[in-house]
Amino acid sequence: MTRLSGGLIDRSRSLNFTFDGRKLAGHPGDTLASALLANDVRLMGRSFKYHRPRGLIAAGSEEPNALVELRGGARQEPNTRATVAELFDGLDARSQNRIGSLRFDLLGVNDLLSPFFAAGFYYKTFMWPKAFWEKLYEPAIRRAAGLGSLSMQADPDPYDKGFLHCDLLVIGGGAAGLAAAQAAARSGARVILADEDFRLGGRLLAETHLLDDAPAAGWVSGVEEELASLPNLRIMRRTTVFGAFDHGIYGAVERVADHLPEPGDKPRQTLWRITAKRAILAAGAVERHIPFANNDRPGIMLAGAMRAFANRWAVSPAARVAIFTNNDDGHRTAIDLAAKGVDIAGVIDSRDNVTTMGSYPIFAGGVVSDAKGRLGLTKIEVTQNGRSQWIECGALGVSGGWNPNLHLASHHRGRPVWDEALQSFVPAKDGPPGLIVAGAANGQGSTAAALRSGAEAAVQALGELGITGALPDLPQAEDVVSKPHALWHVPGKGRAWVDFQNDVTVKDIKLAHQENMRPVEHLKRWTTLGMATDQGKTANVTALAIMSELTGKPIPETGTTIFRPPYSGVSLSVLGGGNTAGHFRPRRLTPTHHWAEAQGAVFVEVGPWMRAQYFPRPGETHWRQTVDREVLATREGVGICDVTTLGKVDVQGADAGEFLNRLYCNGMKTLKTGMVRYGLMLREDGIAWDDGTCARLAEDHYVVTTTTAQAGPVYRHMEFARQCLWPEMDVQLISTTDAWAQVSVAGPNARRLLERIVDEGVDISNEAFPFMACKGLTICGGLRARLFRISFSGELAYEVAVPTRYGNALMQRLIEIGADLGATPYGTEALGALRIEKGHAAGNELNGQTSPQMLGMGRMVSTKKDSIGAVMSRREGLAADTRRLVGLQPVDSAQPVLAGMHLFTDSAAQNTETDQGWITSACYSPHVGSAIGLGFLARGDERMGEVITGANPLDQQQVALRVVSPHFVDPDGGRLRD
Amino acid sequence: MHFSGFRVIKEALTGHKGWKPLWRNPEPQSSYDYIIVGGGGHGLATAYYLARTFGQARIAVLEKGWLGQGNIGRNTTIIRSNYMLPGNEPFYEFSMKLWEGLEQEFNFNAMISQRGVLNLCHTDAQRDAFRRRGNAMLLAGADAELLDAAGVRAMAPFLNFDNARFPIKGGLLQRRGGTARHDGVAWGYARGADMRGVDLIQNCEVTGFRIEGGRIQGVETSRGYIGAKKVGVAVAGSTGRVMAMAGMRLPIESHVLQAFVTEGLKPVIPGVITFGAGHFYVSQSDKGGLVFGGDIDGYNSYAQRGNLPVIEDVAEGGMALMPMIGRARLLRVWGGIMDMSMDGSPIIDHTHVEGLYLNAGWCYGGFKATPASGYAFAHLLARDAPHDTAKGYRLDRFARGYVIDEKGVGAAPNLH
Amino acid sequence: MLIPHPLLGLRDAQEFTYLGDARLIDRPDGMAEGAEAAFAEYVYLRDNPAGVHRELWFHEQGDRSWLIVTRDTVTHEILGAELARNVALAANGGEA
Amino acid sequence: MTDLTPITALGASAPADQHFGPLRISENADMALASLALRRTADMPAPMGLELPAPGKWSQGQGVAAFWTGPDQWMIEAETRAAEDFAAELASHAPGCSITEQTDAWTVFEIASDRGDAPIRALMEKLVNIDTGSFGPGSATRTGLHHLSVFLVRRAEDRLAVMTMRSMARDLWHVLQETARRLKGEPA
Repeated sequence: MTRLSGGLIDRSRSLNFTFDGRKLAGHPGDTLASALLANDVRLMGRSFKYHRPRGLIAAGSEEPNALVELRGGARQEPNTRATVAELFDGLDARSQNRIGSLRFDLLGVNDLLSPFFAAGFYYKTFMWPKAFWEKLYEPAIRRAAGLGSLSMQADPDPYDKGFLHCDLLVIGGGAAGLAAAQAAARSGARVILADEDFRLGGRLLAETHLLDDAPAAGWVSGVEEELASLPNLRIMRRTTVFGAFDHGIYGAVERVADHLPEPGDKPRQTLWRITAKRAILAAGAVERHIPFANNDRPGIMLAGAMRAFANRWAVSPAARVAIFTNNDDGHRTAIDLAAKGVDIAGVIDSRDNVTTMGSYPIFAGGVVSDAKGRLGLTKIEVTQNGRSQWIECGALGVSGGWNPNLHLASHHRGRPVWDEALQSFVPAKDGPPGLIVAGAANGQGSTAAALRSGAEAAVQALGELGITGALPDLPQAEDVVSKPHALWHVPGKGRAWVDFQNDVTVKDIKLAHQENMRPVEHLKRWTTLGMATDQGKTANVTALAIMSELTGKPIPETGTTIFRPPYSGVSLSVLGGGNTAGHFRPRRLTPTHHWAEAQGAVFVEVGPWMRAQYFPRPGETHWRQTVDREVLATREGVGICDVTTLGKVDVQGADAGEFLNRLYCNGMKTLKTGMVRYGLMLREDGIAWDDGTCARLAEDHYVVTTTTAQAGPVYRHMEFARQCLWPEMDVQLISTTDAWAQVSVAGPNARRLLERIVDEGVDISNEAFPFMACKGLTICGGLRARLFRISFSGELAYEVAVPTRYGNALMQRLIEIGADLGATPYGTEALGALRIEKGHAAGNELNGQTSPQMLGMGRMVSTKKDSIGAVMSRREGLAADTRRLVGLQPVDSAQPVLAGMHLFTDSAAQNTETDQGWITSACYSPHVGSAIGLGFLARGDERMGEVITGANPLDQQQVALRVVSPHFVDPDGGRLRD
Repeated sequence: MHFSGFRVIKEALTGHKGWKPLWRNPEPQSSYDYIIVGGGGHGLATAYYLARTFGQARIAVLEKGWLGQGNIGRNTTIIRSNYMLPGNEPFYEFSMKLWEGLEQEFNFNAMISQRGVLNLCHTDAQRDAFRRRGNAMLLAGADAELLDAAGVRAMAPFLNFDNARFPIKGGLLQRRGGTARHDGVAWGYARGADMRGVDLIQNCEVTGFRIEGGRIQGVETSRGYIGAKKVGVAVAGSTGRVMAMAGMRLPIESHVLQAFVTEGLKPVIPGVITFGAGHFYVSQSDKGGLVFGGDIDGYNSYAQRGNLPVIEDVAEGGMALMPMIGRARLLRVWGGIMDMSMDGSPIIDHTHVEGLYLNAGWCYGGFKATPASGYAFAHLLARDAPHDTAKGYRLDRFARGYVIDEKGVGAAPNLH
Repeated sequence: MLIPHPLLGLRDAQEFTYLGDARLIDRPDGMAEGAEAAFAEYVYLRDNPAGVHRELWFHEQGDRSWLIVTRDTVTHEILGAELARNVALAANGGEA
Repeated sequence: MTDLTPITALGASAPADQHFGPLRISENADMALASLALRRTADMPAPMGLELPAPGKWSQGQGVAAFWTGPDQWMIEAETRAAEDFAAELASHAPGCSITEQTDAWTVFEIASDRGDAPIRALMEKLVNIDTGSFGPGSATRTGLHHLSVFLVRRAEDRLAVMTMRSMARDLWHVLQETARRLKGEPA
């Protein structure tokens, strides 16, 4: 088909593209769909179930048939509607969902078997033999199903997120939207005009209407020019507002670079979260078709789409076309195409007593009852007064009336209401608050009504915000309201499609009725109606009407249909907004990260942090060698570890002591200034939640630590206690986690090493600075620091804190000047082994299911004061729980001990009932000389010395374990106090 | 009517004239022995097992809308029995065994597909917890395998093994886990119950309980009063408002969970995969859509719709885990109301009102429990004693300190 | 959603962390008679209304205030927000 | 003076400083920070002559500035005094207040535009869900930014400071770089 005259395409330039490998050309301004039509391509896809050959039915994003794969390699993109793919030079498009070529799809055999594939058939068969479902039936179904294909490669393009705020968001840039934007922008309000198309104008671009006696395109560009000049208005083309969320928040996707071969410096798409005080939905209307036998032949399309292709893109799907309509609007297509020289075979109008509105033949009171042409329409059967005749034509435009495009208006689940006069659903009044629907989306479909309602909606919306707006002078425009005759389908024997993509026919709806799947949701789910990529935009209302015919109930009683976001498909890439791969979440780096990197440390993810896991030295071939060395160096010399990741909270105020007393289950008020105490925090349900230390720096000043994992939640909880539970207390909180670099210096040589860095006059002798002491001091020539004598390893140990920027240098200094003392950096692996050897509980034990009793800390929960969780920790069920933390050591030291093993008295009869506990943490202990573990064991505290079985059925392992004290190292704590 | 391939062929050749309604549309009778409030999955399964297994008669299911309109019709269709705690695992494994024979039993293809459920781990601590859990599963008679990173890669090479923020260290695989066609499950139970004489009454909303002398007499409904000897309530997200009519405050909050499906795609994902360092789980339906979900929105809601931050969060999780899905498009997002309990585990118990029973607190894991929940609730209703696998699901476990807190987050319903 | 912060105006709900029922500010006295029953109710039982709900939100990515927000759980409409500290002070008989 | 050599939050010896079209982003490593919280009985102080700003605001005094961080709580900024014990000095000027050192808790990036406010606004739109229209000079707030927690201070029409926790400075720097770079790639 050669191009028609006119149109909004730039004929001065050609764009080359390929479709299924064929080299074709179009023009700037074309979509892939219009360019294909211009190259005589009517067959563009295959349907989902029957693999029927299909062409376009629409010209917009609601298109259900012409879905294609675009681009290649990692940029391959399935299921793009040809109608919204903007043509660019080099575009590579392919048809999809076929085996073989598009013309000879092997799966077309499904169409021949269609009697067996009626609605819901698969619920009734494929059950025998049972094993065949996964092995045979399902794989075959899965291979045949699906539409396009993914490349299986990571998307290489960049994506952005962004946030916009405005007084008024206008969704849709057609007549209503432009009028609204103009009225609003002139008032000075902050306005965003978003339109999914690459060109503003909406339906005005598809029509030949005159505005003030001039082509509409002129008015559109005038308004566009004015809007572009206003700083308070932002025009967003290629932007689909896809969802209406709470409180005036709208999700939108801007396709920044989809019309380019590659995005280059730009993001391919941007996800915008738009917070709008008010919004106007001016999304127009979607035309509906009229099912008749074989109404899915390529070349049969919506009449309005046919008109849009002719007027905007200067192309007709065929040289000779016919129109089937139940309303006046269909005639416009005939008139416009005839004016462009297309041969009109006739207008078949279901209404009696209609006459031609031009020079084309009219078939009043007629219907199209069948169509021929498997790969492209060749003729239609027209039935009029009981007589049928075949008429040759290459395309048929069908107009069954228009459905307001109320998608977004129903995102808050407000039910649309039936408008008998318009024979369509219009938006409910209980739509998203702040959203006004205007124009054809609200059933005001004439150009004049759309312009007027758009402008009025803007003035109303602004008025609600206290902004005075005025109605602009609107151009004179046609004001014809086209009321369709209620013809919902053409009765007949053949299959008549209602939902094209999913192959739901009138017969399927009848079958659903027959099988009592009548509620609209049952109808949809039984037949898959409305589940296709257009979400039923082109099918649901028609299906409801047919069901209403079958039940004899009026349409609104039969049901309504609402939509869920998104309005049209949104790529997962853009929803992810580019926060992928390594940037999925931030990486918190410790103050000594830089130094550790230089040492060749291996890092590990610990919650949001990256921590040094171990520091391999040349010659060490296995991580265990490294870790064992680090553990022994700490036990024998001195080990140094960055422990900054522990949460640190500064607690000040006159009531700080009392406050902490209520937060921790043990007492904190009695702690002396200059001392530190271990603290256990319970949840209000009595379960151990977090532990750490409280250091009292002054009468009214504490610093408490939390575990790395719970730093955020504990801080939130402390604020809750401060603001909501005990607001009368004088307490101030602030996190200081990042302010201080904190390193642990542990081992028999720890004090000797620290003595080398503390400034003159600072006494850290055992007497002056005993176990659990803390103080502020200066080190390294006047650097302010804090020193805490606390130990996680069981060794003589300190933690020293300095302003974070000095942490890296401090670590370096300690290692350098401690060389003769055996100063060795250690990572999280050695840290873990050291604490398991000492029997300190950590995350694996404090997993949110552990009572203080289980940890052996039941007596720490003070009964003399009220503290969070104290009461509930004494509940019957917690008191009756006999599981206790124990140490476990293999009887045969060569045997493994694994966290996650379950504990049994012996290897017989192991099941849920006989289960006695599990191993929480395990490691190889260089100190013990075997693997060791910590675990919770029923009556564990009474079973020291007993040999039990550790079972790991996952690997068929059974290990004889001796129950021992959890303190493998220095059970009396002598080293700590030395 | 018996469904079979033969029947499908016969009907195809005779113009589908012989298909009968899947169930009747009965008028409510004046009284029943058993009334089940809630025509969702659990309610329908309860009625089915009451009639089929426990031989009870005169049963009605009252549904305020259409059968299967609750969470059975809006979930991500995953079935699995990969729990850790002794209070849970035997129950979910019982459910899994019921799933395995279900379609043949109720003569309806619910497309139960045991293509495997793979939970990924990203830290040593997670792997330790998986070992504990996997062993608990095996000890309860379920199946489990602990995979290392290479094992995961062999199964799912399309995951991000190159530059992930949280590298995959391994996974816990349950091969018998998988998916089922959610609506099919509801319809299978509904049809099975109807065939056994259960009255399935749609558009019948319970508006009150008639309680006299501490005993249930019946229910007030939008279609009039209906008497009953026993009433079982299985209304998921509506539990709070329904049980308030019996004067109960419960350890339950209603929250919205969003679920997602992409446009259809040729097969890419073999079974169910869950991310361990973000909120994302995914499978691919037989129709080709990627069906996925993440976290609940986190605030109390009865709105059956959620908000954008969670949509973005879930997409980020998906993109971080399997960046090859980026060019797929989200087709639809919807929301369901979850009855989030205070310990993340359900309640199947009697109440303080004699003859009034409660089945609730399924959080967002109710779908996989459908068969066992129905069975255990039917057992409780028929025998006035809890089923062996559901003994821990008592209402007084909270006050007494016997919570079943699989996640270990305590009395924070929005975190379970 | 947007939360009307009493000091900062409308702020996106994503800045907040949700806790739940505002009754959580009415913590029972742990030393009182019958504390265990009172705590069982406090910790576990909820009205869970379909309708107006007073609930606690923490402005985590903001000023670290706990707010009591009154919100309809069916429509998500927000009817008001107060600083929880002021509410708690008033309830405890102190100044607001 | 200590003989330990500090490093910047990005692990370098000198602060980062880079131009992106109209925007210059530079790390402010010399600013001292300390938080000031009112105690229950304290009167409103005016430390170092500084008037403490109202909620959502930032105010400047002689060599010091402050922004509101929460009810009865402010962050005090002191240019070029990062090496000193500024918190201690502030404490002496604010009796009855709780003062906490925060200098290294936060990393400050100063963003300056040489083309007025538009590039600053465009950058903010891509980063934070804060209405740029009501975030004029003198505004300050904490908010989220790509999973980071940040303070924003609008020092002038053409100047914005973004601060994040020091451990996440590299992520913030990366995001600022990427976004500023892409804005160059997009038509204004």
